[in-house]
Amino acid sequence: MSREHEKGMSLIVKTITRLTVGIIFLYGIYIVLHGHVTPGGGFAGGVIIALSFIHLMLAYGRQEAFKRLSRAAASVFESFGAIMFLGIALLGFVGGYFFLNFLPKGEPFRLFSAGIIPLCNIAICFKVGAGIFAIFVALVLLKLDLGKK
Amino acid sequence: MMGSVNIIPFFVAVPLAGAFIIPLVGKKLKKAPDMIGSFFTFALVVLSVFAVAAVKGNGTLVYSVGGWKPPVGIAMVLDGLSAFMLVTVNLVAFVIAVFSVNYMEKFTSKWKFYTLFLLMLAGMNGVVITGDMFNLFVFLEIASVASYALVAYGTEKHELEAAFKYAIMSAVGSLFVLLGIVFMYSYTSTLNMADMARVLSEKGTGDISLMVSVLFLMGFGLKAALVPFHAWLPDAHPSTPAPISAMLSGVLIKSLGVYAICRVFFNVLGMTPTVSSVLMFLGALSMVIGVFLAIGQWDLKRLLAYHSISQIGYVILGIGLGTPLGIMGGLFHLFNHSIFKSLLFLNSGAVEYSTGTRDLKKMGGLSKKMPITGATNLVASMSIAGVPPFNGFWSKLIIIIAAVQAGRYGYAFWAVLASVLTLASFMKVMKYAFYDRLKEMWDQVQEVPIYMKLSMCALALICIFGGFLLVGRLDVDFLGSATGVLMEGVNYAAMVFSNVG
Amino acid sequence: MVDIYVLLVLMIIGAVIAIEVKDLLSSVIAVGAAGLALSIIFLILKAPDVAITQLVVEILALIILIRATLKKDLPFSTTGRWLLNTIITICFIMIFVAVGVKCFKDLPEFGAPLMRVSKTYIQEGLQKTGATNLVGAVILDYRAYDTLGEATILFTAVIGVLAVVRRIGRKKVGEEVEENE
Amino acid sequence: MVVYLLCLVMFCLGIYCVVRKRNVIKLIIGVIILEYAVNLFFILVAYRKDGRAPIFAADQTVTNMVDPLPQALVLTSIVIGLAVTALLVGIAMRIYEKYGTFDITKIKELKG
Repeated sequence: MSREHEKGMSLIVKTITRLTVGIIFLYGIYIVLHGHVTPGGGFAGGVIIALSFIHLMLAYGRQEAFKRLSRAAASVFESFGAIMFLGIALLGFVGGYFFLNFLPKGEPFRLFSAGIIPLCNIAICFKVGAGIFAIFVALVLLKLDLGKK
Repeated sequence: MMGSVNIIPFFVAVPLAGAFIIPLVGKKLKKAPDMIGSFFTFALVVLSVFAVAAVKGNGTLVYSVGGWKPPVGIAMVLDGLSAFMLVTVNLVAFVIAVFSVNYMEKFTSKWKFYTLFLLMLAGMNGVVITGDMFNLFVFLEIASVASYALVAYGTEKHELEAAFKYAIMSAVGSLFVLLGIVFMYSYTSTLNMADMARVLSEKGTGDISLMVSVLFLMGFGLKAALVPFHAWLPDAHPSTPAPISAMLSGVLIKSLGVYAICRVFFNVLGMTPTVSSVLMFLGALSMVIGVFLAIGQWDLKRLLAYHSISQIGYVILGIGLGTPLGIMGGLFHLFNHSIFKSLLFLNSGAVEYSTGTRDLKKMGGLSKKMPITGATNLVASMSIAGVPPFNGFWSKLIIIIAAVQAGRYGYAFWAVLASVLTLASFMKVMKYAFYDRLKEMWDQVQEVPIYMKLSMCALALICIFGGFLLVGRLDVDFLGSATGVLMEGVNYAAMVFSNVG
Repeated sequence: MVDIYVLLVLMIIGAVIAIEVKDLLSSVIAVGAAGLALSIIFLILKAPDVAITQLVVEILALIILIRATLKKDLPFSTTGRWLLNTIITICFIMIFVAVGVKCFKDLPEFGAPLMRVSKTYIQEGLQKTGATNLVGAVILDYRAYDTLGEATILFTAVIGVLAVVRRIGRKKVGEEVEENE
Repeated sequence: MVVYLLCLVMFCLGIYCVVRKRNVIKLIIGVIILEYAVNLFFILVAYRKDGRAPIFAADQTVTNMVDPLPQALVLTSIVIGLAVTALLVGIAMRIYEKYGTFDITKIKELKG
């Protein structure tokens, strides 16, 4: 990337980013937590959360974004989300089946309902958010050295 | 009964758990990926042997994931054919994981290799064990995506190019499969394969079967590298690290291509004479074209890759015959090919590990310096060429006898011809690589490390004693039950639904 | 229903532009336009979940693709047997379309799916899973195993991308290579 | 019926692009177009005339919902598409780094 991206973009972009990035992040969390009641879910929410970090990175340069979510942390979050999802699946054996929805279903339309579905959404959100962030970092910050052809 | 059903999800869960754990621990502890890779694949081999025993004891086993009975939920089906494929896939994977312990020292970031390896294995096991059409597609994609990355693992020019070509063609193949699934879903309004077969036999197949057959044949044919769709294989297979070449040629094209073709065409759509003759024709074409292209090659791994196309042709020819003997020959050849082709690729990897070249013209007399590699390569070459008493001979013999019995003398002739040409081509390999005069530049060459030797010896032993699979109880429980599943045809539906547990 | 046709035609135009235009950046943006049209079609076809996901994925894919094409040379070439190969391709496509049209007759009418299995989800989904969003109920309860596969594919892609962008692929045995990951 | 046909046209455009174009990025775009076509076809198949989105609202019972199953499957398939696209772009960028071009005719070193 050019030097411009090391330092970030202009003041206008930075100011607007400061205002919006939190809202985008919160919106992502909302989408994840209400995945079983309204449209959306772990995947869409996870991507939105990742996009909020990407937004920050584009506006402020990469150092600012890595301060909040380092690459090592992203990698750990990703594996953690994946293991959590697989763990929920294996916990189903408590009731006798792989992937059994073993928690009480609760009352419809409430946030705490639908058994394992919100938990799965959160696990997927961790996995997807961290994964997308990692892909983006790897691809966008890939320095191309065209010298040795 | 209940206990043996519960092993089914672990075929997917075990490799996935391994793959998810490795990134967490693998960066700090350098030995951990080796240990996890070998240990988890060994656990899978043990599980597969249990699976064969379970199928023998209980017949078809059906597992409803999440407690939802099919067709509402996803069903996993373990029958004779699945158990057969699981043993093949996991056995080869275990041997290759052991081989990689030493071999992958030549590459950076070993933990990424093992993660992708286990993910690919999870994908293959998932394809083999599932009873649901869309689930098959999902696991097909896991295995494919992992294999794209593994082909590009060396990150050199040619590897990236081969990976890109493979990835594009394979992605298009997957989308053909997905389009076929959409047509099937719209027509039958279900995704469970057994339920689909039931609906199709009640409702009749109509014009839709033509479209769906074409789409599935193109999609799975691309994955299996049948001849009109084979262009990616000779680039992709040689470009990978040797253990992955062995994995791709040995089991990936079989579990994603051949197994899926068998399952869909025999058990879901129902075998018709047209499909049967198309399969036989494509098989014979692959067999002959593959071997002709192989003869002129001087790159050891590229030569082996072309032979993979040719040997897949034998498998498809045998299965396409549709007679019990033909199917059994085809499946037995599938098993044998995964063993000896993996061994050949591991040998080529061993040669590359010690000498750093793949060019046959540069090698010579290596068996003096690398006796174990030379000896195991001799066994594998005799086996692929169909020299008695090695395992390849028996399976080719059965296929040829089946072709003659079915009155297909032409195909039998081509099979014999291809076998002779294979022998010629491997005579060349043996002469140039291992038995010619030792060149001076190779004076310092040493035999490969211990784990590589061990895994090559293990595969060579299976090659020598593979013929015993045709004897007595083993034949009935292992190959016989797999053949039985395909001969049942669309009765598969009844077999599955009577066993929902 | 007219709106679907309009958007579909828009998508096809976007695709044709994306395929034929010489400038790679324009072509990426045209495909992005087609993707956004697709997202609106999903919304009209009563699939809000899919529409949201398509929208966010589209944005992400577009960013990655633009990054790949930005400030790159834009060579364009046609190979020798251009005419012959194109004719073969077009013939194949014509046959494909003909077979497709023939078998469309066997499919249920547009707007009237059979819903043999899906009836169960609609009738019992709320009681059995407790989720009011039926799509959520299907992907995370009835077919959660598929979703495990989906998450795994993304995981595979991440590890795959990290493996592909390694600066140094090979090393000598025993050599220690510094890794920046 | 006509909708299905337009969707098939879209699919064929994708095939044409993948088979005939000689540029790495165009090939990726071809795969993306194919994905669009298949996903769209899946949702079209699920559409029910005058149907409602498959989400229950409080205190009302609705039965004429569109088919929720294909929507769930398309979600999965979109994610798979993203994963494949990301990996393809990764490989493509490395190819550009090694060869300095996206033109396949100049990249072709392997005979296949």
